[in-house]
Amino acid sequence: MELAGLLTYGIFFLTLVGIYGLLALGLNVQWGYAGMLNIGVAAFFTVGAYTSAIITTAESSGHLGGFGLPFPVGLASAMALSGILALGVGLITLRLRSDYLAIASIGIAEIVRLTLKNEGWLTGGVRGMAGIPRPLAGLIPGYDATLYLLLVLAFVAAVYWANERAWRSPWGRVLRAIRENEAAARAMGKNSLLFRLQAFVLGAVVMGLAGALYAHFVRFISPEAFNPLFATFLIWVMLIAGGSGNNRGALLGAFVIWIVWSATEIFVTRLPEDLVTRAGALRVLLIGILLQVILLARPQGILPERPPRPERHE
Amino acid sequence: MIQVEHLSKSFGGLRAVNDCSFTLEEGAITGLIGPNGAGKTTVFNMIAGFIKPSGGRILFEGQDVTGFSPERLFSLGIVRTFQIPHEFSRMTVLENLMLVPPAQSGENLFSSWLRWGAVRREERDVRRKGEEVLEFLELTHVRDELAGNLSGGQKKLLELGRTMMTDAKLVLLDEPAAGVNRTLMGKLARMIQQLHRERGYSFCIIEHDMDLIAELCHPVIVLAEGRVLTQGSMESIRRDERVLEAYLGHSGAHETEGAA
Amino acid sequence: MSLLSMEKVTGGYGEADILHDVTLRVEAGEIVVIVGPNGAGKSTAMKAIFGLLKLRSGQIRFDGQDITNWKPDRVVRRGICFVPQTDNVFPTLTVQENLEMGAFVRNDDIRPAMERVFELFPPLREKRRQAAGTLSGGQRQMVAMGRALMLDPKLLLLDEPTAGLSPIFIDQIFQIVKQVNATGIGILMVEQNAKQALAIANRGYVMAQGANRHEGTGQELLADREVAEMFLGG
Amino acid sequence: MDILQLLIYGIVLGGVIALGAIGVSLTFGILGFANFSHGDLMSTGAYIALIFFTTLAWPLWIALPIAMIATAALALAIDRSLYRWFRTRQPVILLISSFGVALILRSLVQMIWGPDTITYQTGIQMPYRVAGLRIRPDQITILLCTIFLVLAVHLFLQRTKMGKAMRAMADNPNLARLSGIDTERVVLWTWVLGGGLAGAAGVFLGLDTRLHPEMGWTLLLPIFAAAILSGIGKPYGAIVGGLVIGIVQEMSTLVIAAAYKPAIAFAILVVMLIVRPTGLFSGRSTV
Repeated sequence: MELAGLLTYGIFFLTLVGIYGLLALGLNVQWGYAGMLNIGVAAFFTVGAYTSAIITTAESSGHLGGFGLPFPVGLASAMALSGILALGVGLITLRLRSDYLAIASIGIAEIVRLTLKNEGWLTGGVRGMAGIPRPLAGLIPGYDATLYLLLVLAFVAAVYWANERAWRSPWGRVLRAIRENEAAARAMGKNSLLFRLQAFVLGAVVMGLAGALYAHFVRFISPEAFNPLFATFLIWVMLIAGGSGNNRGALLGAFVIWIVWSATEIFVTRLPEDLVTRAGALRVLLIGILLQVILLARPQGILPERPPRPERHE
Repeated sequence: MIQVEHLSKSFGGLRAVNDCSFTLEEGAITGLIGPNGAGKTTVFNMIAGFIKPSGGRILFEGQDVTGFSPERLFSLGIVRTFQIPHEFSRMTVLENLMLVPPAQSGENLFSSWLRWGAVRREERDVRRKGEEVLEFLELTHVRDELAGNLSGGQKKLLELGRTMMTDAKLVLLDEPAAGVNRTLMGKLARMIQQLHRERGYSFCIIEHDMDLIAELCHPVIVLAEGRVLTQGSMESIRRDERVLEAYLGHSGAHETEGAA
Repeated sequence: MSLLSMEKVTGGYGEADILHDVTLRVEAGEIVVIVGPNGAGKSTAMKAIFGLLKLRSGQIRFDGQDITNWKPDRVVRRGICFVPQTDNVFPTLTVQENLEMGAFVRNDDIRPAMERVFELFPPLREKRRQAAGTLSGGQRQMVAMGRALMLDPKLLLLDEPTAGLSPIFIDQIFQIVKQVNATGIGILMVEQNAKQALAIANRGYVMAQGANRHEGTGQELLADREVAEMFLGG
Repeated sequence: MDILQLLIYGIVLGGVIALGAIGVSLTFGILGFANFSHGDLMSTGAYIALIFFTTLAWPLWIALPIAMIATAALALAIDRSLYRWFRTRQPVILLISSFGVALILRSLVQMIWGPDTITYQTGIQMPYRVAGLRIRPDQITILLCTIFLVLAVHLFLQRTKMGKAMRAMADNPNLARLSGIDTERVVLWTWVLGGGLAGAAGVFLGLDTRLHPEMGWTLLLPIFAAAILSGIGKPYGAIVGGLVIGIVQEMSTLVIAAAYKPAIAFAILVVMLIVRPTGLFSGRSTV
């Protein structure tokens, strides 16, 4: 590959890592901070992507739309709608044993997936949605992709900052306390439901943001891209590999696992012709085995959780 | 301070607490004793809001607090400890304490994002308070250790220390001396007395160690079979044949009718 | 040679010892009661026999064999059965099934053993198809003891069998203990109801703060004022 | 379509769901975790039967038991190689691991048999017509086999020593250990039973509709809903739960688009969680 091609690929690669990094950061708030099992990351990712797409695209006969509103409005709506969805799920399940949340989150993801496929008037159905505008396009001719990468990275930085501050704040402390021992946290006067709900919604809002950024990046979205494999499972592997409870771990996990994932793609394309059609499954298999190996060998991840050190006072 | 009126609780047909009434006086260290199965822990859990009574009421400073959640009772000034220490194991010892103060402005997510300066100032104060408590508990050397790694005795101290991080009015101690050696027990007793004297906490203590009860508590309430058998000073309790009877068990069926 | 002997057993769950040089023995066919204030380490002593404790020193012998630190299922097979204080039945299983579970390790005909249990506890025969969870407290204790008897143990360990029961049931339980003992089974029992327990015991031990304090026949201990006062400290 | 016709479809589907829910219920009761790989275990069983049933053209009464045994063996192998190591850790780790196992199984199925829809038999079965109702011979087979299997499970749990030990362990694991019950063997049998039933459920699902790598995953939600509806950890309730979910799902097509059938299970689940939030996992502490 020549240098230009490599550079283009690098930008493409890093943009996706950034988007996946956001998803991992969102999941880190839910699982790493608060111990809440969200097996339906895909739902919030999808809602984010489609919301922003519908809000910002020009009119199309294929689906609801034609609002043509600016990108920031799309982004904000995406985050808001994901958050509202999380609020509903959370209100029903967060009082209960964590398995219920896991099961209910799968349910939400399934319903979102069914809606996606069947409500063509809203989402374009299996044909998907095209012509999603990319912000900052044409600002510096020839540098569209680079600019967008910078935008994504700016969001990653902002979310990382917000996550870290939340982790170090009394808010994060209460959340960890609830995760460790809910009865004791309640005896110390902390309203566990309220805090978990906040964490769940916050995580979902970040996932919604990631969805929107993804939609504006690829500019064409269809149900294919939002299957639970890409949009839920990979993110779990990223977070656990990187180190749940550690924001740097979440980002590192996104980076490393995306490399692994991309590498498996290169690997399977070299397989004999007749096997290539089934190669996608092989990649999933490898990632599935990788998760088990991590769980067995290093469950705390590459960068384990570390409690924040309060600043020294003089 | 606390009035327990006709409190009852059954678990699957078994009457753990049966028409139990007593008062915890303000400024007192009240001992709650009784043989196993007397319903002490159940009464305790009902006062702390962890179990809902099936009958009767609990008044705190005249207010009906029956069935309040633990969070709400905490905000009213009722703080409890656990018999088996409920530490937050993957948090440092200092964090375990810093968690406690109620309504910290940094518990609001937006404040911790947008008003970090103010949150930090407050954190400094909370931290100072936490370090004072650690000093009091003589645990300064394990300040940054994960609480899960502490020894059983240290966890017990931490459990007591958490009650010092808030302006409690009534502290409910669930077997503070259980599984604790004599030296540490002496230390705990000293600390409880000091808190009582200097901070004006009222205490209610469930404890099996009668020496500790004798040293700390006045009055002592004796529960047996889910209700109050008697109360008074430890000396008078020791002389009370009925109490001895309750602890040693009655001698046979023929005597039980008179006793009941 | 004693059926069971604990020699200078010291140990606990974690780094802190709960038992200090505890020594006790049970002769074949005896009822031995351990009494003492709450938190004295009575139940812990029983758990030590079942290998559920970390022992730092001391030896536990049963029927001529060293069983120190054996795993629970091995101790069960060897002939000691344990009845916990709470959660001692399978609530959704019927009475009969509870008894069958007691004999899980046996592969021979368990009907004679079950018949003996029913003879000992006639109410259980009538209720044998009823779920154990629906029984009264006293009947549950019968099921719990019956479950333990299904292996024809030589020694039965009872952890506070009367805790939380009303006086009528308490009397019943002590009657049952005597009956079980009459079939030749040794009994080691931790009890809160010291008077009644000592009244039926051959011998008793008083424990306090994880160590032996007094030892004697049931009658001796009952007459000892010092023993009585130990419960209330001072 | 006729309500009675839908009822028949609902009962057939309900039987399949019930077989799956019994397995989920058992693993929850005895091992204490929600097994997210159960649906894909079903798919795997269905595809294994494909070898014997379609490729080798053996009759169902041979192919079905072989598929069940193979699926049980697979479930056992997964337990030995993975779940066993997580058992001493938090149950949530088991759940996450099982989620991964689900994907491993699904991708294996895809790699071996391809991503497309397959049927056991080519050609169209002529449905019987009774009083205006249509019922296919396959559906009758499914119903009879399901009834047979449920009865067999019932007898196993009620009459055999191991079945009783399984119920005992779900009731009170500590007492089971104190009674000398070999808990590892109980776990083994739990997988054998749960896996075998999953295999059968998969085959029946394949007979009723078609085979697809995602067939089991799609049914996971209804299965969980059925298990929760009846009180998870209670294998008998799972049968009732399965029938209710199956029938309501089929009946729902009268009101809403058929594509949303799986969402019905979720709706029932949500209603359950709101109406009876506690006591479902009765006796078990919250994580």
